[in-house]
Amino acid sequence: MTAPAAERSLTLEEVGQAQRGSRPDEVVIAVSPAFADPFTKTIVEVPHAEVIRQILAGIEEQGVHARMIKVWDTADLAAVAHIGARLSGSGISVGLLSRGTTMIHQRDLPRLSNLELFPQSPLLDAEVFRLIGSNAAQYAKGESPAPVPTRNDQMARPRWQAKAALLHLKEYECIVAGRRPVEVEPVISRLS
Amino acid sequence: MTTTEGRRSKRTEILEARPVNLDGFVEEWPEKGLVAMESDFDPTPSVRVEDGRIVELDGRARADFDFMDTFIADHALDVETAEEVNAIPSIEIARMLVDPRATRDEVIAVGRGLTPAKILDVVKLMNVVEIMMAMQKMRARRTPANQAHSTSAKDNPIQVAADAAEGALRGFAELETTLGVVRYAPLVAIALQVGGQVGRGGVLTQCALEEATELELGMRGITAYAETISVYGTESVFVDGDDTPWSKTFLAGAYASRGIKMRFTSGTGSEVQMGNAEGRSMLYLEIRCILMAKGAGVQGLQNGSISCIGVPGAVPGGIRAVAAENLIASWMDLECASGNDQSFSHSSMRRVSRALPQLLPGTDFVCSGYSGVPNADNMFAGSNFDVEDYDDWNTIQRDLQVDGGLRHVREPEILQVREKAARALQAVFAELDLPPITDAEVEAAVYAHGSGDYPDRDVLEDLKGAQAVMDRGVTGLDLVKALERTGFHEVAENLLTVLRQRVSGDLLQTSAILTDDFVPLSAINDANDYGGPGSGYRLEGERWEQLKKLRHVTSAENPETEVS
Amino acid sequence: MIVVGVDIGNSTTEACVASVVEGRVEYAGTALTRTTGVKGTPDNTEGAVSAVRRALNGRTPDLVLLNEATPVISGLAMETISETIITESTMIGHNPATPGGSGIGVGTTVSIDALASATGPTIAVVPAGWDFDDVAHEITSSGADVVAAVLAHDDAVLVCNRLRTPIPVVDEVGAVEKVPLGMLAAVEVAPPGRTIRTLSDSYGLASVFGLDPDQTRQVSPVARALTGNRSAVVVRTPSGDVTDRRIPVGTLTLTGAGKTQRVDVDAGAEEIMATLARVQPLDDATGEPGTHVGGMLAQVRDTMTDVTGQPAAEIRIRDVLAVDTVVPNEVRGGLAGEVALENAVALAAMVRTSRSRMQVVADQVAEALGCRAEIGGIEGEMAVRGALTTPGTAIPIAVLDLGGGSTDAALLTSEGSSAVHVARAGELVTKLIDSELALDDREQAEAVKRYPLAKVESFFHVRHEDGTVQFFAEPLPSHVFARVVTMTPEGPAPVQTRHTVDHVRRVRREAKRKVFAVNALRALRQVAPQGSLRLLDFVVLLGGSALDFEIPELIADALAPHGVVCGIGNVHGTEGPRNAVASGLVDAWVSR
Amino acid sequence: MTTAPDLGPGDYPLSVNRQDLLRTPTGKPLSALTMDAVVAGEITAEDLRISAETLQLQAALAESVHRRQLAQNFRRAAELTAVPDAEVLAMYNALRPRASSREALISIAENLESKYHATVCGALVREAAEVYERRDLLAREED
Repeated sequence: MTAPAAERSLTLEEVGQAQRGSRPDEVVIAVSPAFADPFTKTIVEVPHAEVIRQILAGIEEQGVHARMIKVWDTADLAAVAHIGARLSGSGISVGLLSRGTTMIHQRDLPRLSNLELFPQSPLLDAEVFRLIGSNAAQYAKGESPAPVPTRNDQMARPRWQAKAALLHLKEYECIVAGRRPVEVEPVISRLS
Repeated sequence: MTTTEGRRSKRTEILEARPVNLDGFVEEWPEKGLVAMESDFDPTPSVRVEDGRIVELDGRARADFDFMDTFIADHALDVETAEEVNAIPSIEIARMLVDPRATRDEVIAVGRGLTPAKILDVVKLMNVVEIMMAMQKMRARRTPANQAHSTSAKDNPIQVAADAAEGALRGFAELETTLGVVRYAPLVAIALQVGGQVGRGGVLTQCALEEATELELGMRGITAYAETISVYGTESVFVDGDDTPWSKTFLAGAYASRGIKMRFTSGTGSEVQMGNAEGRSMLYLEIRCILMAKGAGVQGLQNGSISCIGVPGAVPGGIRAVAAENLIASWMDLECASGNDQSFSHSSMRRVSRALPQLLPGTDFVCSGYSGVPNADNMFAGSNFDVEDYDDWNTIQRDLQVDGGLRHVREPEILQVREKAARALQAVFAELDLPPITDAEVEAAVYAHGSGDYPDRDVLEDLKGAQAVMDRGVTGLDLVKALERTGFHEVAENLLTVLRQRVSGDLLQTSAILTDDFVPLSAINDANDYGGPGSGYRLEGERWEQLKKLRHVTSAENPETEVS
Repeated sequence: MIVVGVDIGNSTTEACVASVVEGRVEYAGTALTRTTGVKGTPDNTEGAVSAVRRALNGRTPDLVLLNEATPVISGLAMETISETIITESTMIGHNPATPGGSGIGVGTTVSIDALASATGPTIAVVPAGWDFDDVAHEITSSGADVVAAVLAHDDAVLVCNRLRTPIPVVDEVGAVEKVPLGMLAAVEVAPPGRTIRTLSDSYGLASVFGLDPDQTRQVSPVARALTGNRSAVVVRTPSGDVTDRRIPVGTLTLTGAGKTQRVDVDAGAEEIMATLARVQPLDDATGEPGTHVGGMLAQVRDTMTDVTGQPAAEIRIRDVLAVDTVVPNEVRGGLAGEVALENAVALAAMVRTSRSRMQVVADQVAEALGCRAEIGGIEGEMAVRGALTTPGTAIPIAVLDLGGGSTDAALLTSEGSSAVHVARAGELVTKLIDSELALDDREQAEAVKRYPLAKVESFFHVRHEDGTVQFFAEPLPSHVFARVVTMTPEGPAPVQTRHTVDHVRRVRREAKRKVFAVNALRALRQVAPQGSLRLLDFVVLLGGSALDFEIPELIADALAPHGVVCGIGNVHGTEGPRNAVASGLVDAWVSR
Repeated sequence: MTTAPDLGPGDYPLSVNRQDLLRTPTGKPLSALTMDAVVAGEITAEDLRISAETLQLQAALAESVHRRQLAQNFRRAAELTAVPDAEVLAMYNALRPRASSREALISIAENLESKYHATVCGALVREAAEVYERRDLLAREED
């Protein structure tokens, strides 16, 4: 009786140079250069459309507003997330790499620190992305969410370490040095 | 007939289900450094000396040197011989490495002046069997050894003590621990030291932590050596790790100044993993690490890809490159703790084949962390081998007549040292006013497998106790006193003897370990003298008799019984 | 000569070194260590010796004086005595953080995939696995008159935002498949910051479901259970109900003053303590075998047998302290992990024996230190003597020693002295905090007990529980961001709770008041002349808990109406509330 | 400080073959470090440290087996025996990339050279200052 998971596509339409937000109730989602184009899914093939849809849903469910930016001149997760946090009206951001590695960041934190880090991209599924969005929104509201449970798998190394390195290298290829972050409108279309 | 689309053969289904297909494999991408050791993008060897200074290294002029080039040129290479030895054809040097008639000293003398690209050029000529041949000769210490990880998923000190004792008894020369909750470190480091000295007097221990705490525990004599001092092969990755060759060199001096044995850590794949390989092959960059370590004057190196093993493991020829990096560390006259210390494959066959290039020729430490606890308790994120592989390891040693540093020990002896370790720790904790260890915990320690088999500790009290150890300035000497006062005289003597070694500095020399008689055994008094068949370290005599023993061997005298 | 007074307490052993020259005492150092073994048993030697060694700091002792410590063991048990049960899935009242829409919707429950055939006002029931976009689409396109929805996932706002007309939606209903279908039901959601009005009111329910007076009486527990929620679902089933029943947890038999009284533990703390007062002084207490209480008391007795060698039959429980508390427990029959605050009774019991083995300790200490060691006196009297060195005190004086294992009261008048021990305190407070806040983490509960609270409002400032703000130059660690924290000496430590600072503070203070203040009054009454607190002039607080940041104030507040001067001891004007017994031993020896 | 006697591989291990040369920083011979002495409280943690002289001996040994860099490390270590733990760690942290200005590094070198007579270590720090400047690894204004 469960409805089959629908297939969706994601396009990020550029709106203009990213500005610092003023709404205290917004969370910025900051993605890396290759996110949604040319890559379309995470290391374990969760479609980027679903990743963004779930994070947005997690934020919306908490009654918080979301804004999305694409960072062009770095593919370092901490840097991507921190840029997002500094542009965020609440100071809270969710930073994402194309392979799925995710971080919740806050404006006043040192760049290399974070609120929550999900380093093992192979273990992140739609449900986790929803929780990440929800937690980011709760931080923005000044609430104290329980951290999203992190998972661990010792055998992730033999299976995913090299693919992660490859994806990382590909992502670096997409860096446009000197290009400022751009505000984007996520357009999610249903294919089936 | 035509095949039906989507239908698979039963054989394919069976092959698909094999564990090896859970491992990840990728194509090479040499432009980005995702390649083991054969890359068109690695530099061509070259060296030029002017006024006693290297002014060109592997095609780069001094003005263009990054800090790795500078450090290697100024500290690692012998300027006097550089131009001469680099002119020797690579094939000649490769042959010297393999030829038993060229002595270790001769090959090392040539190696002292070689540039990174030249070294790479030499080993590229060698297949994996030749690499093993060379390793057999180039290993610094004549007698091979092994190292264990002794950790606990719950940071339970009693577990660490009992497993350290068992590990030491089974033959590990070094024991390494680390923590889930870092604040637990003082208690776990004490447990490792006490347990280790119960299992076999003279075993050396270390606790992997951030530099300041690790150094402090070492300075106090609670641990005996240090190993997790990471170095990297490109300037950018080195800087990302918040260090430089100079800061690490200074740190090496700091450890030696406190009488603490220390080795660096590096490995293929770390730079490409961090996205900054600068277009060089994994092995080329690792050679730069090895030369950097040599230039720093550190006695040894832990390499063999270590925590990045999934990267070379996924590219063609990657495990050959890993074997080569161990060989080069030995060739550069460094102690080599040769990896095999991280979860590597879902396939048991691959796990073993990955270890053969170190196990067969022997290295200073075949594993720089064989898990002396179940992998679920391994706080280094799992090793290539764990306690459940003990019998397999012993059998492989016996089959091939090679010494991998371990031996089969009968259960009563194991239970006895586990109990003694737990009792000794119980006494030390009571004496030092630390949270008590109950008899039930001691009992659990004797028969346990993993952390789940122990009663839970009062973590809050333990952390207070751990803080008290730091605040009160408890030292290794206090442990000696506590052991002596509580009747563990022999263990106290063992520990005192290990501490006394610090005064002599003998353990600071290359590849040093302590024998059962507390004699320092290093590349000076146990220098590898391999010179072809019949020479060098041979598994024979009393040691071979030890390794013939397994858990179940049918008696020849009375085939209805077993000997063990 | 060098004289060392040693106080072996339940959890700590204190030593106090004095040099005595011609009757003049000069104090020269103190030390504190963990008591080894149960107080009053030979195991104490180790801790005593190490405390003495540390206090001596290299000096050679001539005489060690030990207190006449009697073994004290305490036990702790907590019994939940009420239980809320939902039958036939009549209601959902778990208060999800983000319900959708607002208002009330009344209709028939229909599964989301059967909406097309639904008639009349309908409540959509959505199982797990349904995507929020699909749910919204299905509700909009089915043509059914959907007036409310009940969802398995945390999707209420999402679904609501995607409907043309918002409807009340309750989400995060884990066992949504157990919602009876085809039944009349009501879903109510209040606007943010409000609570529901209709379903939490008996007549509201009666109006919604058209109930007669008998039926209304029957559903009143449902209304009560939903009071204070922001959202709720009530399903009308033939015999569904919410019941709140008492759980019989056994009886406690108290013997003393020539009487034996029995009291049901589920009668609550007040009843237990009143019964206890009637049999004071208590000779023994037993619990009904097979119950938790019985088990706890038996275990205390067994432990005492082990350490003293005294047969179990001779061990007597000499005090019991009962405290009422509430425990958040999952409701049986709930569909969404509903939690009800159930009543519970926490019980502490204390055993002492007359058979002290301090002589053995004294002999062993003498041997280990190579000097004389003797037993110097009863600890209560020594404590009073030590307390009297607090500047500004005079006879008659009462002391309250707030130790880790028991609260001891003693009185010294010109006619003599008397002393009493009552059951343990500190640990009970930790337990109450742990369970009332549902922390399930003793470390955090202990921190809540010991340190003031604050809320981390940004990386650079916290708001303390008293409302003051403190700024930091260095950013605070990220794991405390936006959290309620305890201000420990190592910095802020997070408390894993969704409650506010105010709530946590209230729970903490109430737990301390219930245990310490109540216990203090009880103990003092037992030593006070004619049992009257008004006849006490000075009360001096001693022991580890006297160092707590608010317990002395809570006790002083409780004593104030009785006209008693109460303050924290300051032994010798320098030691604070510590070392009273140890230095009292030395003083007593000198004056002898 | 190169007063070390001529040592060769045959002298190793010093703790076995050349106990006559070994002294603790407090001047005790190795043979004084007995359990009886420990129990009697005659041994302190300071007695279990390595002395600068011993490190020079080990340097000579390393040199005798052609380990030039290892010997140099022991010489730096001999110099650092005089530097307190906290100061050693502070110097290490100052050598991290972008942690110090050129002036700060030079003053560390000067301090090593003048206060501790640590010329080999001083030279290492000076060299670092030079390389860091060239490779843009000195502390930046905005950091």
